[in-house]
Amino acid sequence: MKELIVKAKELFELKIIEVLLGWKYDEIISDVRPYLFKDISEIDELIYDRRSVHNLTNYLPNITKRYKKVGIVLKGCDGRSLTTQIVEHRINLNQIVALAVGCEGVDIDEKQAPKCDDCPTNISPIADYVFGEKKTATEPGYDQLKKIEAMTDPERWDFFAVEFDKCTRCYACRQICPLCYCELCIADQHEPKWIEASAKLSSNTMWHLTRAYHLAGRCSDCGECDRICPEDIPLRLLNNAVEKSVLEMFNVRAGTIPDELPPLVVLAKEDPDEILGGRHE
Amino acid sequence: MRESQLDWLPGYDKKFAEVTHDMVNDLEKCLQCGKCTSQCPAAKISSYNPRRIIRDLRVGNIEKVISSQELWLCFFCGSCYAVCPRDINFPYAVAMIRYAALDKGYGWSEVQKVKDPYAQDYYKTGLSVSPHETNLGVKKEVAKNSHTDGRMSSVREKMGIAPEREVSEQAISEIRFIADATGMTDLFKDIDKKENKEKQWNYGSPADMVKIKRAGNDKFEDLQDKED
Amino acid sequence: MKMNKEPQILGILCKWCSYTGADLAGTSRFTYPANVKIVQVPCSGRVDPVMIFKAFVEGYDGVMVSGCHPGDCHYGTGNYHARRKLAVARRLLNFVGINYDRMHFTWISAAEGKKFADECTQFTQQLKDLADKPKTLARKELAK
Amino acid sequence: MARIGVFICHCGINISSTVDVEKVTATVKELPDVAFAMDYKFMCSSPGQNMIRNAIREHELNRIVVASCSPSMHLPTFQKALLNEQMNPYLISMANIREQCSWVTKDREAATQKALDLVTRQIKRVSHQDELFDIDVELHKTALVIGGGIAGIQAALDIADGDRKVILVEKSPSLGGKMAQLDETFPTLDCSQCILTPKMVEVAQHPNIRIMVNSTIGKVDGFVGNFKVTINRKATYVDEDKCIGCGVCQSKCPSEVAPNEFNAGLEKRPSIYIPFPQAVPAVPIIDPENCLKLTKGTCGICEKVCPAEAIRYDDEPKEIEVEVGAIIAAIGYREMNPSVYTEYGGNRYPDVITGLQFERLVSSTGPTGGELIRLSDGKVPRRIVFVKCVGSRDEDKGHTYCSGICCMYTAKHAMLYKHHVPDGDAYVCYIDIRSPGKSYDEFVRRAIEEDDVRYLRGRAGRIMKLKNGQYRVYTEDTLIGRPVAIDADMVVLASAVEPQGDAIKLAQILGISYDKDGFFNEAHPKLKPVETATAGIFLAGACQGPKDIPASVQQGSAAAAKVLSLFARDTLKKSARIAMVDPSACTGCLTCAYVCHYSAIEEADFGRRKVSKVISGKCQGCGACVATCKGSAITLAGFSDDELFEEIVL
Amino acid sequence: MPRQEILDKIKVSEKMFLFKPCVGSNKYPGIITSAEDIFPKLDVEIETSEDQACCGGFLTFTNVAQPTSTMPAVARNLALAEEKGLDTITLCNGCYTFLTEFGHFMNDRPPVKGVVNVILSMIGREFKGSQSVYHSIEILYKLKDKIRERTIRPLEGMKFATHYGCHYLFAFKKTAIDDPFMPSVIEELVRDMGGEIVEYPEARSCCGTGLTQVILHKEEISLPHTKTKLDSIQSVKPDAVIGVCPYCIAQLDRMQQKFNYRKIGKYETPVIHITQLIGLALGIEEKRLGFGAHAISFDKFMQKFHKLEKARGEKNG
Repeated sequence: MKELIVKAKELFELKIIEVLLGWKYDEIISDVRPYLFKDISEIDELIYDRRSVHNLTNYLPNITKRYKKVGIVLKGCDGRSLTTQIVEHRINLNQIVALAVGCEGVDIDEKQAPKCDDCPTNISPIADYVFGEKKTATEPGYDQLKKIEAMTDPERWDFFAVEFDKCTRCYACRQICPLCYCELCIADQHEPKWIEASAKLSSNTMWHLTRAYHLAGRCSDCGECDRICPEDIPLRLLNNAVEKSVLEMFNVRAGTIPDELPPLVVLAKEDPDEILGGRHE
Repeated sequence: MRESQLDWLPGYDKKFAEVTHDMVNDLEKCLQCGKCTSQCPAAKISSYNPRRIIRDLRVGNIEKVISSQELWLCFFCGSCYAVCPRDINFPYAVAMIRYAALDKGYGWSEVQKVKDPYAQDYYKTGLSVSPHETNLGVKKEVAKNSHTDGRMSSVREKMGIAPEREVSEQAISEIRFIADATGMTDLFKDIDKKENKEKQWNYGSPADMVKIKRAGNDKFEDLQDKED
Repeated sequence: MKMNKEPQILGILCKWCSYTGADLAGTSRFTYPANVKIVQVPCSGRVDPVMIFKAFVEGYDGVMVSGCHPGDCHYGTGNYHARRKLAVARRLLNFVGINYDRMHFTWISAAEGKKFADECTQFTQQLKDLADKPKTLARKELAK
Repeated sequence: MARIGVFICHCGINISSTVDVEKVTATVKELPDVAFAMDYKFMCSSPGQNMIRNAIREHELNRIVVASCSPSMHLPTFQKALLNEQMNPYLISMANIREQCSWVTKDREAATQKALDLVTRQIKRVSHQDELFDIDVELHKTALVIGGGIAGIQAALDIADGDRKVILVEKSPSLGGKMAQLDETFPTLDCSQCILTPKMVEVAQHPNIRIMVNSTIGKVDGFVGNFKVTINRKATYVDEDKCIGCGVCQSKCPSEVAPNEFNAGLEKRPSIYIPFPQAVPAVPIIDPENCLKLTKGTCGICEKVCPAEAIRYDDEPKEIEVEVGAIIAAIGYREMNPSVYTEYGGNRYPDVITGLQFERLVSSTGPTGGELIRLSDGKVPRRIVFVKCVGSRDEDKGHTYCSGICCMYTAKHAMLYKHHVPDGDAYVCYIDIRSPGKSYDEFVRRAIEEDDVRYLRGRAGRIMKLKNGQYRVYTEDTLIGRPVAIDADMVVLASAVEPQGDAIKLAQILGISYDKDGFFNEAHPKLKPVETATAGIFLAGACQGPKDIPASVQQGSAAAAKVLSLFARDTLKKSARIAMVDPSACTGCLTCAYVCHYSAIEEADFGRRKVSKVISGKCQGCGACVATCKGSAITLAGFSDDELFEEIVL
Repeated sequence: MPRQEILDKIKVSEKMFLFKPCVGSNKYPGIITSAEDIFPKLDVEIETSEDQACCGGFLTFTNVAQPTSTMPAVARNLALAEEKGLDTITLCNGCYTFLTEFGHFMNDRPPVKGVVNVILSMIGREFKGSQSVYHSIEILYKLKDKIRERTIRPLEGMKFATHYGCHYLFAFKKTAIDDPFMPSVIEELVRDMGGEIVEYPEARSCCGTGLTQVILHKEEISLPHTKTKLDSIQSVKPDAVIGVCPYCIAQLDRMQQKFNYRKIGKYETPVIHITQLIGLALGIEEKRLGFGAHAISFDKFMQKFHKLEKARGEKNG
């Protein structure tokens, strides 16, 4: 990532960016972590490699409030969530200088993250500078997903009942997600109480269904929720299930095309009625 | 012939589905506008009348239709279908109704007429037109010098091709198998034996047929298909 | 296995077409099972899938949503938006084990009273056939 | 704290026959917040309403639940009762235990259970209902009438006489529409022009009417009372202010190539032309496709000969913005082109013409000056056949509907023919004679009895061109059941009435619905024949369905009346059931704006944040935005999450 | 007017299966031979099969056999072309009608198809319904440019009347390439070959065969019809009538002879199949045209043709 650092320095020198959002190695946790580079002197510590798993765009809204020009190192999936955030007026594109890296996949505890097998674009759709090669997009495999889909309804429900039951409602998934940004989350509402606060199966189910549905056509499958979940609930399964149906029905992969509206707010008169009646086993 | 409402089937409106073997089920769409009849070649010169046949089916007067002489006058030219504003495929219906008529014992005489020229040949040679078919009703000599006296072989030889078009043994055996398996053969056998109810001129009288024929050309009268 | 009690159905109907259609079913005295509870919304576009999730969590056996036929929406385009939302929701629900047959999304115009009655009857039957399939979430929870 | 009064109606025996009303009443009495409950035979009757009013007073009720018929039936009735007690009319909720319970359930047990359930839901719901106040909207008291045919003219005149301003937009160069092309009108046979032209002049001179010919509708924004309309006026290359309508230009124009639209294409017209002598306004227009000056840059004669120097070759299309309070669509119909009917020659036989062409052929202002002759050889047709239902009642090649007017105008044509050629034969091939209307059938009978027109019941199947120049029409006399062939000199096809080519485009611009054929949909086939589902937009004439002149005029006046009653008020009451945004909960993602059909959501500032804001005047209350907002920042008054939640949870 | 959208669907492959009509083989062999010759000249290789029999649908509409019996027979014929993986060209309206109608019927109704295939399997064949069936006129019209270029014996000075026959255009009003009432494909082809078209009133009426009426009710309805038609043709004096259906040709041709013999008027208009005419124009061996088989002789016709040809030759030196 030599040229990345060179370019970053250049941007600082030319005052094109005030800060750069990237990764650096942290002795204390002895791992790579997100870091906001405020000064050209720090740049040499900038790291991008298979350990840079975090989705940095989650921090952008706040940073863009404080700084006018923000540089950010983007992987493909991060870039996708950025495009959605821009469409939803979370971030002003003019404030962003996107340094897109040709992602070769990232590791979660020494193994390639499962999300990388379903990756549609290893380069961010929004990119001012590109480092590395663009890989040709592959059709998502959704291996685990297909396993679940193969089950019968009762089996599927039993599977998820167990998983949902584990949830402690710590909302880590919500905090880590760059697209979960409601001022007042529906789960925290009192009137009406769609989702009860207590961690019991029914309310947990409400929470996870709602969460997955709210990400429909928006989730960039950065897999952070899945990674962060302390109870190891397979949240990506839900996200992918929705992602897959959106892909099949509306032929949309969230965030891959800049300025494209999220599919659920698109006016689509020509949709076939089958999507309401057809079966997709 | 006066119709008494008693002849009409109860719950008539869908009964025609039976006689059309449920294959032509849109007769109820008929507007009775008469566009079919207006330019029907058969209707032009006979008492055949598609519209009235549909009407009778619609009111459940089915016996009248299948016992009628006219049922056997259709040309299958499809022009009624071509002009029909309701897109009713009437020729198809007629074909089906004819089967219904045969089931009831009407019209075997008609089938007997076509059996020999077509069915037999098909069964024997796999072709439904015989190479020896002559232009009936034309004197031998006349036919001779125009090769319409059934000596097709000579023509074919002149053209430098095989004297007769042969369908392979294999094929013929296959055809016979199908015929046997599906009961075609048996039907061929007893077509002649079929009891044969007398058909009626239900939409006009033989008399006005003759009238029409005269209008066409009275010479048709003595135009019999026999060589003399 | 027969279901001992009638399945509970939540019917969410748009005010202009389907609710009026349901009224017509009444005025023309088409009977249908009594277990359909109707909620009126101004437009099928108002239906938030969260309502449907809630309904299942609450223990309904089936949810039925109906609006004006595509093109006839009183508000122009509401039912097109509804169609996309519901399509995603039903596939998600099916994915976590709530069978497609527990959801019935349809278009019923103000003139289709018969259709409404028929669909209710047929949907109820459909749910009875599903009886051996897992009950809705709440029941599952009680079972634990 | 809510004090709810529950009123349960027997509806005679309609409800009580299957629902145990007393039981329901007894049960709901026990429910929390229920301060009072009663049942009565006819809640909607005035004693019933008085009971509600008394109860409100005696028990200080602040929420009302009425369990009776469908709210669409009697909600307004009960709301009045509340109003009479100075209570906000939105504090009531109705349980529909008739249409959706007692009438559809046989089993008394189940029905009672269901009724109880329905009432309970409404009781839970009603305590979440808040006072709502209808919104007042200003309105522009100017009407826009689209289409200058007889329906549009009538509507415009009636509104203008009611002292309201009218903008009358017409696509073609002159008012008049189809009626101007007709010769005589059924059933009175009075000359069409003679009764139409005075009306056209009246429109032209009316101080309240602004005529905009050669113009179409480009864009319509806004809502009832406040429409913003963009009118596209195409370039006419003639300055209407200067033109004196002398017509020299058209007499001198050398290029006569384009078919004369007014004469139904029977002859050619110059490239600069006044469509017809009585045209209003009597200003010519240049047809840019064929004008030599505009195509090749040559000629330019009209400019030289024009005494008023009114020719403007550099004329440009204009866009005019107007603000109106109501819109009347009256764009009329067009005659179907019978070219698909190849069995009738598919337009390839010169003497097989359409009804409208026949009108021009017999009209004194027509190409032959009213002399009825064959266009092929100028001979007078000795025998003529009129073929009805060409394109009507024909799902195969034409339209499924009946065009309505053909039966009458064909009878009229046959009469006119007999008046021109008293010793000729006129045949009419028909399927049914449809002549409902004052002295219509008498008219048809007159054609048959007095003028001896021969009616054959049967649709013509084919027209064959004979070598002697005649046309053999094959048909069937279905009444005797024999096919018939008629050798005729001329055949007139009663071509179907079909929607204008641009009807659907206009419907989409106006945001009104249209049927499968392209005719505009009325709001209710019987009770709202001139309204559309969109408030403030009305229909008149054949654009809503095939119509004859009297019906079009009636509908024109009806629409005008609707507009005038709308304009009688100074402000419009708008239902309070609209969406509103809670800015503190709004993240400003503006996805709600994407789904809003009425673009009623705009961006607004809230502290340092940008949030969305509902324009209350525009919002129609569909709630699409509410369902889209993930943070539940938008509430739809009357259908808020709380209210629906209470109805959903068991 | 030909319908573009339907023309586009028709695809001419370099190899196609020629379906021999019975009437063609046994009454007018010239139709088949000329077809066999012209298609190669137009870069369409032709394959035929000894195993191909009568299309079979015919028996159905004469009610001699139940559809249940003829359905497999039709399927068998279709299977022949399928085994070769070829699309079929038919020379006869009848074959075209029955093959397409029954083909569609079976494709639309899998159960029927299933039963049929059970029977076919016993003779080791299978009907998939994968290949399409075209009428020769459709293919020829698609090849009309080539026909124009490769015409070596133009038909200049020859006058023709056309007869499309019912079973092609009427029965397929939605799917045929041309309008049922005002067709022009043959006309265009003939004009391309330099010929002249004469129009006659009865052009679109039936030849009178009426499928079986010529046998069932010959003198009541069949012959009067043929006579009206022939009279109408006679009145415009064409050199020949062009047909696309051997069955119509048989009727129009042989009935003239019969009328002449029976002294019902005097008719001498030869009737020619479009393939024979194109064969003539493309200059295939005259004997292969098989005019000998026609009841109304082509001698006059050919004399005139040769004379005009000679004249042209001299003019061009």
